[in-house]
Amino acid sequence: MTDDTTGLVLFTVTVAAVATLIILPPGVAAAYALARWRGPGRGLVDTVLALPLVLPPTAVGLVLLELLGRNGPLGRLLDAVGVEVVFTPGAVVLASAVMAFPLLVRSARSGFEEVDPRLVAVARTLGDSRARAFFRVTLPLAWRGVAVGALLAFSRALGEFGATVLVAGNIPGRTQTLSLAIFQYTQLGQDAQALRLAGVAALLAFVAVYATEGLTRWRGRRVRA
Amino acid sequence: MTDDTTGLVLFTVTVAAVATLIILPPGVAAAYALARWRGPGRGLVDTVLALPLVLPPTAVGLVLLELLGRNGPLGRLLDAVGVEVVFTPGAVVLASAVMAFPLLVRSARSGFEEVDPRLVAVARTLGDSRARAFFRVTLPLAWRGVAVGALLAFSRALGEFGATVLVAGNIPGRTQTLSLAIFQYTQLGQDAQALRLAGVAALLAFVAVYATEGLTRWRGRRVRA
Amino acid sequence: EEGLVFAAASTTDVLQELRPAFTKATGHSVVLALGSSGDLARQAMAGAPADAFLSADVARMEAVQKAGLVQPGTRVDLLSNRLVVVIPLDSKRKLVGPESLKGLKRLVLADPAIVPAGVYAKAWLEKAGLWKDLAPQVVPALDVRAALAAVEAGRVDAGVVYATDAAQSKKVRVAFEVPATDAPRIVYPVAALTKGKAPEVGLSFVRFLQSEPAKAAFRRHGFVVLAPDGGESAK
Amino acid sequence: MSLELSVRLPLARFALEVDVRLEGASVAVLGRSGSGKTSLLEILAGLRRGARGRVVVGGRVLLDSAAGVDMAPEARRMGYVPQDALLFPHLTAEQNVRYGARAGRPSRVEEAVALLELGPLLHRYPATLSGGEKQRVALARALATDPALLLLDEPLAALDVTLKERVLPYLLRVRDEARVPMLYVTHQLGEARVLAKEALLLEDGRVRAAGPASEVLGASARGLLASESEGEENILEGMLERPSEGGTRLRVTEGLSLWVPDAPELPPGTRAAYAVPAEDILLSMGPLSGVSARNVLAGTVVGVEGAGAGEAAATVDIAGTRWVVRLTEASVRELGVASGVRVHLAVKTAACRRLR
Amino acid sequence: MSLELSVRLPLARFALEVDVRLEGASVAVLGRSGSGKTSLLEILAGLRRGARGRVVVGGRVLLDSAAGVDMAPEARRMGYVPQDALLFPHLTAEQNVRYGARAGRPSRVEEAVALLELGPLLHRYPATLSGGEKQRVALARALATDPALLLLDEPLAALDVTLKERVLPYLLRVRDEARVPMLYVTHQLGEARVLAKEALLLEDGRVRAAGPASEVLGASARGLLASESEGEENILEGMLERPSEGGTRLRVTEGLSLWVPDAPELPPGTRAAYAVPAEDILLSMGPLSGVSARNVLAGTVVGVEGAGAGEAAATVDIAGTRWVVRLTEASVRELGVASGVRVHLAVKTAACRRLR
Ligand SMILES: Nc1ncnc2c1ncn2[C@@H]1O[C@H](COP(=O)(O)OP(=O)(O)OP(=O)(O)O)[C@@H](O)[C@H]1O
Ligand SMILES: Nc1ncnc2c1ncn2[C@@H]1O[C@H](COP(=O)(O)OP(=O)(O)OP(=O)(O)O)[C@@H](O)[C@H]1O
Ligand code: MOO
Ligand SMILES: [Mg+2]
Ligand SMILES: [Mg+2]
Repeated sequence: MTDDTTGLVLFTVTVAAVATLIILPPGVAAAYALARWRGPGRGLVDTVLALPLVLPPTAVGLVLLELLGRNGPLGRLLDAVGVEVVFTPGAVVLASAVMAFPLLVRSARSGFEEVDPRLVAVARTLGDSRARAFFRVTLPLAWRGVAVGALLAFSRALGEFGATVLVAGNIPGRTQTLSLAIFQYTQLGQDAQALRLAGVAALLAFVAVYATEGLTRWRGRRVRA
Repeated sequence: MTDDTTGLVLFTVTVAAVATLIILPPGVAAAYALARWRGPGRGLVDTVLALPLVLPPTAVGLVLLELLGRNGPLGRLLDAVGVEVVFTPGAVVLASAVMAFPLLVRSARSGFEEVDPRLVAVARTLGDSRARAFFRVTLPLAWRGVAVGALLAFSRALGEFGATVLVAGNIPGRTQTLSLAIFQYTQLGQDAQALRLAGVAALLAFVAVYATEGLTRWRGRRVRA
Repeated sequence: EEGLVFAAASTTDVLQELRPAFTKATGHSVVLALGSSGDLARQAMAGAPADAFLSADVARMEAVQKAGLVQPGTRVDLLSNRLVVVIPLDSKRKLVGPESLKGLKRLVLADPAIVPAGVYAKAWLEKAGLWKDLAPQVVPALDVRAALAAVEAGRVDAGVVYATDAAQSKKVRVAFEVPATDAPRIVYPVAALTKGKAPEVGLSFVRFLQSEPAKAAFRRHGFVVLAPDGGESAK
Repeated sequence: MSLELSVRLPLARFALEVDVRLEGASVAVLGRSGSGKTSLLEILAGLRRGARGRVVVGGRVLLDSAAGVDMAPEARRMGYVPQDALLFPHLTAEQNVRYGARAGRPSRVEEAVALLELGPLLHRYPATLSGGEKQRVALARALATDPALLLLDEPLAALDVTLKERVLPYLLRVRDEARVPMLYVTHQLGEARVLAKEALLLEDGRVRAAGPASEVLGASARGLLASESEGEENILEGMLERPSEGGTRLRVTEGLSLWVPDAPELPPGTRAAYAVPAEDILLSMGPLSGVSARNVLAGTVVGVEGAGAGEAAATVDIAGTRWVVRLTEASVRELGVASGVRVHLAVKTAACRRLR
Repeated sequence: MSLELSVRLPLARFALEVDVRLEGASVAVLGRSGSGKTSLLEILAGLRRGARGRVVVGGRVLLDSAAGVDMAPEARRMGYVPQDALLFPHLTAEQNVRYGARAGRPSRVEEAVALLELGPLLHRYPATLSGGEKQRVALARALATDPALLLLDEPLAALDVTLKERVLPYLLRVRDEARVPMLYVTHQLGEARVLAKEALLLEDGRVRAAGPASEVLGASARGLLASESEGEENILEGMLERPSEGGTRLRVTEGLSLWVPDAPELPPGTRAAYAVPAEDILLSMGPLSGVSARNVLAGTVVGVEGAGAGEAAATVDIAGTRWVVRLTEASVRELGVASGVRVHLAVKTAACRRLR
């Protein structure tokens, strides 16, 4: 285990941020689709999206490992193009992303459901295409839900342990995140060290919460008196 | 490990439901307070609430174990009144509740933030005390956020593994949840069994998602054209 | 060159201590991936580019070997461990032998269904004819460390853990050791693997672990070092 | 019922500063868009937390920031009808109406529902109600609470004329029979005249004029509010008579009766009030005959004053009642209208509008 | 610009079924609360998905469900001003106004901002705007898009009279100078008369009357809409003159000029239109003198008809123009008003209201 806390923090934050950014577009799209689409099969999609939340993280990790493993369907594909995922930082991002995805979607979706469709309709009469109206009206108004979703996703990505440890291993300096390091210290009975890192994690959480807070408050103030 | 899947499912669902119900009142209260209160120290409370999300679940489990330990502040109290928590079903509920709490609060809070304060003001002029207006106007209008929060919390409680296994152990027939059983099968390499239980978990998720879905849609239809 | 070593979590401390020595001795370096042996074995079989594997039980190593991942002739039973019964530091209880466990309300083991330490402990108790009586008291924990933590917190009356774990904790004391003869042989096999990026580093690491300085370190951490023939070398 | 307002509330472009004392039985609140009318109502309802000062309604101190008094909105019993209705979206129209209804007072609800034609809407949710439908539900919701004071923010703005003509008299009945006082924001001088005994005219957050409606809604309101087509009116109260030759007459005093538009539905003896716009009256120096105006009234000019823009107003005494007649300055000059001169006023029945 | 509407849309209590063909330059849409006015506008704007039928505006087919045509709202170029403003809450007033502004047409925005007095509000967010302020921003936002058709849903309902009097002529200019046609929902017959060339009267989702405004807004609208105090008006267009003796005259034809309220700000030669309410005219069988009405016009009765409720309307020809005069049936009888009879009409200057 490295004691390079700065490196650990940087890596963890980067990985969590990348995971969050990666799932943002598909997550927001899925949330929007689920909020607006009233067709059949919605419940199914919804459930599949909820699975990473309901299954034990290690099970999710195993499924990912199976998929990406040497003999897994995705693994073979990736092998063919020479891309390695398992046990690379990429795997950390992937595991965090999968675990965080449902949180983003659920929350963003309730944000979209709160948007008055008549405002979007007005935007259309003012010349916006469906897509433009989405970016100029729907998204800004669903902002709070999306931001909360992103924060939840980011936090989860920061803290993800069970799935990550399986797909990415716990390799100091390569795939070890703050969460894995804390786990390792607790395994070793080095509670002081674990606590120190937990403090660092709390600090990260604080910054994340504050940043989102600031953003939503800033927009919130504009919307309400 | 018991193979009594029905018992396992019943236990898991009961535990998750109880955990969700227990955190509902304080979670909704905290969410409301955070949504309305603009004082200092809010960020701090917010961060503390976010911690179970950001820390690795096993670390949370260890902290709970410390707190509930014979020398821990809570442990002493519980000991004094003769209540045992650790390694009982109560511990499963506790661990799930702690892990699920931040999800409930975040989501419910964004629901409360969407409620037009002018509607609440009107309810006041119509004779409602602050509390009555909360239950008759604010809560029903924040419904979507609260429901989504409860669903996320329930899902997380269904799937919680890391913290539970530390505070509650993995005692078949006593504290073993679906999640712990799946973990056990995967550790034993009995992937078929693990997959079977994962299927059951998916079914549970489906039911939970559908129930919430139904509820929010039912209210949603009434609110929007 | 840099190799990747998969090692059971219980060897974390000592391996970290040995890492710089290995580099000094061979010019190679290794990265350690530590975790439960079961996970590590599974990961190796899924294609993780590990160059060496130090497992906490034989079965996992067997599985990896069966998958054809072990460099032929490199597998060695390297270490052994001993089980001890620990109780909270402030516990007034006097435990002297397996029989005395019957008086306990709760006994924590690493999950005997899945964790090697628990499997060994259960085997010991079965051999002693106590398992049937004790089973209701037994609390299965996630792993050895979780079992230790439960004892530390005073939430159970006693626990069965590795001697190496007990040595790390300042909040528990050893009530008695399980005699090596009463328990199944606890074996940590090690082998160099084939599908890594630096198989020769793996090989040289496996060799290094059998060198005298390494052995000394293992002993210092409470391990029993096994002779190349599989017998127990002097403590 | 008395109304004592002495409040200050900072707004975006100016501070609302109101310091008035009114009888408060029915007050029209007027002022240009953005002048602070809604804000004033919300201060009374207890919804603007930033308000400082004193608010006393009918002896009850609702706000006295110097004494630390700030009564909770639910204790104030203000029946607030917001400008934008603000119906509860999660409740049906009926649940909205009954939201604050006091037990044992169901009749008020039923009456409001019938009069505001809410019957067919009761089971619907606000999302699919039309603009006027929402406003009516909001009005019923406030009326149902049996309020101590009604705060109406343009409650009729989205209503068609037919509805308005049913709702206005209903509000008058609420005011006079149920004795519920009201503050009534409107942009329609006509509505204000019908409903209000007093008026409060705001301009950029300050009181431009306050007092009896007849004074405030006169010339001073004109510049700020009135279109040129609207103006002063002569208000006449009396008892209806139904002479044998047909038609309907209003007997104002012994010496003064007027033909008014036929209203067979009103039994003789009904008391009624009519408004005759000052500019709809023709003044003649000599007696008139053969004209389509059925009312030709003889009187004496008691005053003439210029009203600017080439216009003038003559005050004429007829059998002890005072009439204002609007005419051009050119006419005053040409005809020689001056105090003491005998004149005849021609008033068409169509120009007499019944008020209640 | 032509307007072809043949649509059906199920609503809560009835289906909206409209089948009309109009010139479409400016159409007043009237009807009681809940009669379907807003729904009709939203069908035109493309916002009601359930609508079936055909909508053709100025030759462009916006909707033809039989042919599978349903133009996207953004392609329709409808300038929709919703009844409840529906401003974007996350944008400032200025950003709202400029939301759909076409590049290269900035002047329209500036003009709207100035005329609607939006300057001081531009940096504010809708949450703190007053009711009228919101409505003005919504109007400016629609105007700024340079629409092919304006859909105005009670755009002036929350405006004070002073503002109304600025906004109305502005809308007229938009209509006539910028040649933007408009559909205009209102409950005010007066507003409708000023703005509309055609009118559409809805009742429970069906067209009760449609066609030239003068016809639709006449007697048939009365029952449904008009208060008794509102009624027909005589609309007179002509050129302003400023005679040497002072005052302002409207020269309608060679043989007909009227004194109108003095308007020194209008240069002689300005074309203007005035409305004179039919009930503000006094009809006299003999010549009139010494009366305060400066306009005494001689003419011939060309028709008399009962208007119900004891009232009648006489049509009088004066120098080729037709005047409607309202009087009671009693007067008709007593005076012997009948076709061919010579009469004099007394019209007070104050009764002449300038329209634009
Ligand atoms: N919450 C607020 N904070 C700050 N300024 C406000 C707030 N609400 C309204 N204002 C401003 O205060 C002024 C008065 O607003 P108010 O709503 O009382 O006007 P109003 O007289 O009701 O106008 P209207 O007839 O258009 O409804 C306006 O300029 C408005 O922009
Ligand atoms: N989305 C909807 N679904 C079903 N019915 C609706 C919907 N919106 C409005 N309605 C109903 O259709 C009828 C017409 O509504 P619309 O809003 O068009 O009326 P309106 O003529 O604009 O009335 P107002 O003058 O009160 O605004 C009303 O009875 C209304 O309750
Ligand atoms: O329970 Mo976890 O949730 O091990 O990441
Ligand atoms: Mg207002
Ligand atoms: Mg409408």
